[in-house]
Amino acid sequence: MQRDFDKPTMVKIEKVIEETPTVRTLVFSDDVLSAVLPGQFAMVWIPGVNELPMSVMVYLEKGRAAFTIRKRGVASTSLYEVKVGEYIGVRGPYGNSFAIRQGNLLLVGGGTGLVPLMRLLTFLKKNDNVTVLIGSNTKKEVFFEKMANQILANNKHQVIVTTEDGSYGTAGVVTDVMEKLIFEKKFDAVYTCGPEKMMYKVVQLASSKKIFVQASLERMMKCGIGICGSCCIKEELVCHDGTVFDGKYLLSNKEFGYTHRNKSGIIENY
Amino acid sequence: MQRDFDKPTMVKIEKVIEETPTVRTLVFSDDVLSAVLPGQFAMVWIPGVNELPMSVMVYLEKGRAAFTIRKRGVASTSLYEVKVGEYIGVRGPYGNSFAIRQGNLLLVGGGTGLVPLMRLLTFLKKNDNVTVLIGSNTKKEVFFEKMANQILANNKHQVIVTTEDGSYGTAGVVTDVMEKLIFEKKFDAVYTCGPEKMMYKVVQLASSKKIFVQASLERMMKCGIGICGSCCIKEELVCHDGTVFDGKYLLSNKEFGYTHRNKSGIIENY
Amino acid sequence: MKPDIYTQVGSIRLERPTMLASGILGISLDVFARLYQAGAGALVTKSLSKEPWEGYVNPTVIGVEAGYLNAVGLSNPGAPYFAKMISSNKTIPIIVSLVGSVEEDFTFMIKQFEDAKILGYELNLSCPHVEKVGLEVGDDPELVKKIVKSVKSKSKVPVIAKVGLGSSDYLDTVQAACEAGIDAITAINTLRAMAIDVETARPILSNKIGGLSGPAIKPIAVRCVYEISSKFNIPIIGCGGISDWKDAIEFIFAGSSAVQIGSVIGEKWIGVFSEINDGISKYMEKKRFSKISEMVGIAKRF
Amino acid sequence: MKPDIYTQVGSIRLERPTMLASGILGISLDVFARLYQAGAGALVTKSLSKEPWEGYVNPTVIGVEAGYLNAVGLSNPGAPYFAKMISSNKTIPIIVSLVGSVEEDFTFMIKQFEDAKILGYELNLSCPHVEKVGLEVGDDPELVKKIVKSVKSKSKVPVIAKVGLGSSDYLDTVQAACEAGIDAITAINTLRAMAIDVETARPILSNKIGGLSGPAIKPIAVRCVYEISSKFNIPIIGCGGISDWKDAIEFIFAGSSAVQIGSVIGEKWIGVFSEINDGISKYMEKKRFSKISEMVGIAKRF
Ligand SMILES: Cc1cc2nc3c(=O)[nH]c(=O)nc-3n(C[C@H](O)[C@H](O)[C@H](O)COP(=O)(O)OP(=O)(O)OC[C@H]3O[C@@H](n4cnc5c(N)ncnc54)[C@H](O)[C@@H]3O)c2cc1C
Ligand SMILES: Cc1cc2nc3c(=O)[nH]c(=O)nc-3n(C[C@H](O)[C@H](O)[C@H](O)COP(=O)(O)OP(=O)(O)OC[C@H]3O[C@@H](n4cnc5c(N)ncnc54)[C@H](O)[C@@H]3O)c2cc1C
Ligand SMILES: Cc1cc2nc3c(=O)[nH]c(=O)nc-3n(C[C@H](O)[C@H](O)[C@H](O)COP(=O)(O)O)c2cc1C
Ligand SMILES: Cc1cc2nc3c(=O)[nH]c(=O)nc-3n(C[C@H](O)[C@H](O)[C@H](O)COP(=O)(O)O)c2cc1C
Ligand code: FES
Ligand code: FES
Repeated sequence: MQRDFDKPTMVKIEKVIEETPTVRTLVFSDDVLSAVLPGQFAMVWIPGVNELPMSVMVYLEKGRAAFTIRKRGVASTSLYEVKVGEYIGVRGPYGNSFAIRQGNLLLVGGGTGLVPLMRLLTFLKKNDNVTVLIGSNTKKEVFFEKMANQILANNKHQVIVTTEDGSYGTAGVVTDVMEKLIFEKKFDAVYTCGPEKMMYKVVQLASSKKIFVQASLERMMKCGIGICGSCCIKEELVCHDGTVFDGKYLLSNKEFGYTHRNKSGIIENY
Repeated sequence: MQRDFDKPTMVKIEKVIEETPTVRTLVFSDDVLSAVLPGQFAMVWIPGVNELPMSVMVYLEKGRAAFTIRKRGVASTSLYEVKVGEYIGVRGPYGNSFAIRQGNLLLVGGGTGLVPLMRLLTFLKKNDNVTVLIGSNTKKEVFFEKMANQILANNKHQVIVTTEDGSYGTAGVVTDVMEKLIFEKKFDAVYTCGPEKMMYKVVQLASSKKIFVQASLERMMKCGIGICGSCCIKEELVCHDGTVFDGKYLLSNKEFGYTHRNKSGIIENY
Repeated sequence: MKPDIYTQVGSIRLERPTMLASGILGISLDVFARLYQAGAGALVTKSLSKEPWEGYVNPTVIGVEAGYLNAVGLSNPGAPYFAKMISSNKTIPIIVSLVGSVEEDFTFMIKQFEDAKILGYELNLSCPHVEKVGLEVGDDPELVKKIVKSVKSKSKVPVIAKVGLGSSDYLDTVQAACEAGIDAITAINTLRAMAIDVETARPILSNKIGGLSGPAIKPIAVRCVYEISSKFNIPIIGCGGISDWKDAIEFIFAGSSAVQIGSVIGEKWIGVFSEINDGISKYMEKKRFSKISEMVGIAKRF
Repeated sequence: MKPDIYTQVGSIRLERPTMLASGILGISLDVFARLYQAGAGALVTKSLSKEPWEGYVNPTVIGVEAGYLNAVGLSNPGAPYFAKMISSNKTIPIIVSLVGSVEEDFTFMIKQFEDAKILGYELNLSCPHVEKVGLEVGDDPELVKKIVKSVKSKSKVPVIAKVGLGSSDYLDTVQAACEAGIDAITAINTLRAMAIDVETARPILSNKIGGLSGPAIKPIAVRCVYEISSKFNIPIIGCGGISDWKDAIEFIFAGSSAVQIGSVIGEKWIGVFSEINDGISKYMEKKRFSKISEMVGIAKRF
């Protein structure tokens, strides 16, 4: 059956993984989404509820893909609560992807921002030396540490977890650890995804050391296709020109780190 | 540029060949129509006038095709009068094609019915022994004799012209010559196109000798696509199931040789 | 057990939910027999008029993106000729499509079919490209009411009204037909449209304006079926751009009890009837529906 | 000499005939600047209302065959906010699209733009999926007349009315707008349509019914432009399914002085503006047209 790219294709949830008390991963079979590039996202329809943009999570089995959802408002909570055997609709993938560099690589992720980074890990070369920084509030909310180690099993690598309350790993915020790291060691590229304030800091830090850095952004998405305009950040459309942007560009974009548009298109502060 | 199959593609007439005082060949460039199968036709739009089904004529140059038109009513006369540099629209090709057999082959054509037969000649194998029977009223109206000889230059072959008034070639009707020929020699296949009464006779003759025979039919064509129904002959749609039918089938079809439908769908006698 | 895909359009029972749409291959009893064999549940004839019509000069049908544009001009051999042609019919479920301007046209035509074995009539109130008939009738609810009343009083078989989008609210046409006692509604006909050749600046169809059919109009047709079925309690036959079993199911969910198949035949040929029937049957099995009627209109509950 | 592709829509002069259609990427001045750079001759804003609107819950836009279905619900930041946002504009040819239910809505909004540098207004009389505005206004010619008269009396810049196919005759809307002194007509908006998911039987758009855009509607839009230009002496902006320069020429031949580009951006991205402009320019050169105006409506002479 031919797939209509921009129309939801229904997929059945085959497995639900509890990552933390507020985060779950839903696994399903889909050839198209199992093969997306790191940074690409899908529009996910929760029938009768809403449709949300979601980074496509890796699932390490051919033909399968996943979404990792943190429950927040009504829509994400409904998606979080989807059971095995139930259907959701997916369309896409949309957006561009991280530019894959080689050498000493640093990935800095917070919360579900780790999702595109996990996929990025599967694209790295054997010789890359990879450092993954995982930021979390508290021990209970740490996830993907094991997965990162698993994907990187054959690489020289390091997975560092930070918790703000110090209940696990290094105490503090992820950007403090990053600051130290880039002072100690030369990195060839930094990739980040997570809360925009965090990404802003990551981009600033990396740029101050002249390290190539890319961030994957979130904005209000309605179409995902590049026609409705709701996802704009200055002159860029995040769903089409992004979600991944070079740090160099982002620092020139006065909205990055500060403001985003709400559903009606009004600019609000972060 | 992608071509919309069922929408007229405009082609410029590059050359006009006078075949007889009432028959002209219009040559144009078109990759699609230059490569059709023998028996296939196009719908030809004469802007502002009409659109007519026309067998696609060979033109022995890569990328070029032609139509050979006898002027009859308003529409065909307008097409006949198209000048070099003018545009006509073509859509298609439509329909099936002759089944190509090998051995001793007999082609029987009358008038512009020779068009699909000329293309058929270009599909024959080197070892085929080919006899072409060309029927005409009178010397002035004979055409394609030279072309047939030219295409068959490397084959064992024979081009026989008959004229009803005896002004050229063998005097008489083409089916009389055929009757003699199939009595004298064993043929492996007979192909025919021309006036339906003639084809009916050809099919009968060939069938009486149990020779494989196919005829290419004409019916009122509006869409060419297989949706309007105007080209039906009993349960068959000539634009889709034909134009080429096996003689065996045709003899079981009570309309063949006797009746056809007019523009409103009323059955009329030939 | 394989689900049975029979369906009931009001009092008309069809073995299979896929009907042939009017004007598609529909002028010969032999072709009808072949299409019935191929899986069509009923055959709607080309729209017939009192007298034979030649229709428009070619081009009458051309392809456009995701569909066809046609202005055949309702060419047809006329009701009397056609009635004679199908007089030998015994087994084929034929629905006769009629087109006319005034009550008398229809009265005359129905008389022709008095002894014919037919399933019903479909009144074409929606041809978008012939003057004084079709949409020009459909756009006038009072005239629709008159015609439907008159036809209903004369016909021994069920009468369906085929509606389309004209220059008035098609729901008023549906309402008029319902008030006059119509048995079912077919929705929709083609939509007024045109194509102009860029090389010559000429409208391509000889009639200039024609009707758009095919996948392009499907979402519009689904919407109409949904609207009619939301507002009226009348059996509906969905039509417009149906290309596969999923499309057919979509129309059924929107509120159709049966569907008509037209343009897709140009792309997939007549095997499409059994392809769609089989698809519906497999879907019903998977989803544990035992009858088509269980699926009709269920999109409305959301 | 390369032909100049400027065009004149009534008193509005555009350097290039390709405009951005309303609602397409149209909420930010920065994006407008980028699209202007990319070749758009004018930028029509997202339709603005008096107050900010969130629009409908997602799904609000989905793909269908040869097009999109959308029910964004006219989400917009509101006229006052938007007017402030574009107050710094000096060079970008912006046309402000407005949507409302009564005269006062428009009066209020026009007041906001009194000091803004804009080319004109486009009144959205044709949004098919929001109650009480759009088509519900367009379907009421008397109301259209009132609104247009009032807007015309207050506006210092030209006013365009955007029409679509609703439940009344759109030509009556055009006539009402013309009588009230409108400067130009944009035709057409999206067409009411819907899609139902086969797996869940649910309408996919949260609003259930939305508007169909893209190549699917092109032949219908061309027909409307042709009809309007045949009946009225009013400049027309063609819109609906334009994907390449040939489509643009087709609309110009039908009677448009300029065209609006929408859905195709989802497929070809914003390079499509210069692609179409270049195509038109090359075509004019080949056919020896020296001005767009020489081509406007020439299909009507056949
Ligand atoms: C490209 C992209 C990838 C994403 N990937 C993930 C992921 O992998 N896992 C995950 O849990 N979340 C992801 N999100 C966030 C997710 O789409 C939702 O924003 C989030 O789940 C909150 O939704 P809600 O409606 O439940 O929250 P609410 O509490 O209702 O809304 C909170 C905020 O969420 C944001 N939001 C709501 N709807 C949208 C929308 N349609 N588009 C963008 N932002 C919206 C708005 O900022 C809103 O103010 C991603 C977002 C984007 C843009
Ligand atoms: C498959 C096919 C291939 C053909 N190939 C050729 C060819 O190579 N050269 C050639 O000169 N002619 C060909 N014809 C015949 C041609 O299409 C016209 O029928 C013929 O030129 C007379 O057209 P007219 O309208 O000028 O004649 P008119 O005098 O107006 O009509 C005479 C008769 O032509 C037939 N006719 C008219 N229009 C059509 C139509 N749309 N479809 C079918 N028949 C029609 C009808 O029987 C009509 O009664 C072919 C026809 C078919 C069906
Ligand atoms: C070539 C052609 C001829 C048609 N003739 C008729 C007709 O005579 N009467 C009628 O009611 N509808 C006629 N229609 C409309 C179809 O019955 C159908 O309503 C329309 O094509 C939409 O369905 P589709 O998209 O499946 O083709 C015709 C359509 C086509 C394409
Ligand atoms: C996502 C989307 C949003 C739209 N929003 C508006 C709008 O706010 N106002 C309006 O007049 N038209 C709106 N339209 C209609 C377009 O301006 C245009 O008329 C229609 O899409 C047909 O053109 P197209 O086929 O080139 O897209 C919208 C269309 C789409 C696809
Ligand atoms: S989400 Fe619509 S343009 Fe990006
Ligand atoms: S010409 Fe229309 S079906 Fe054959």
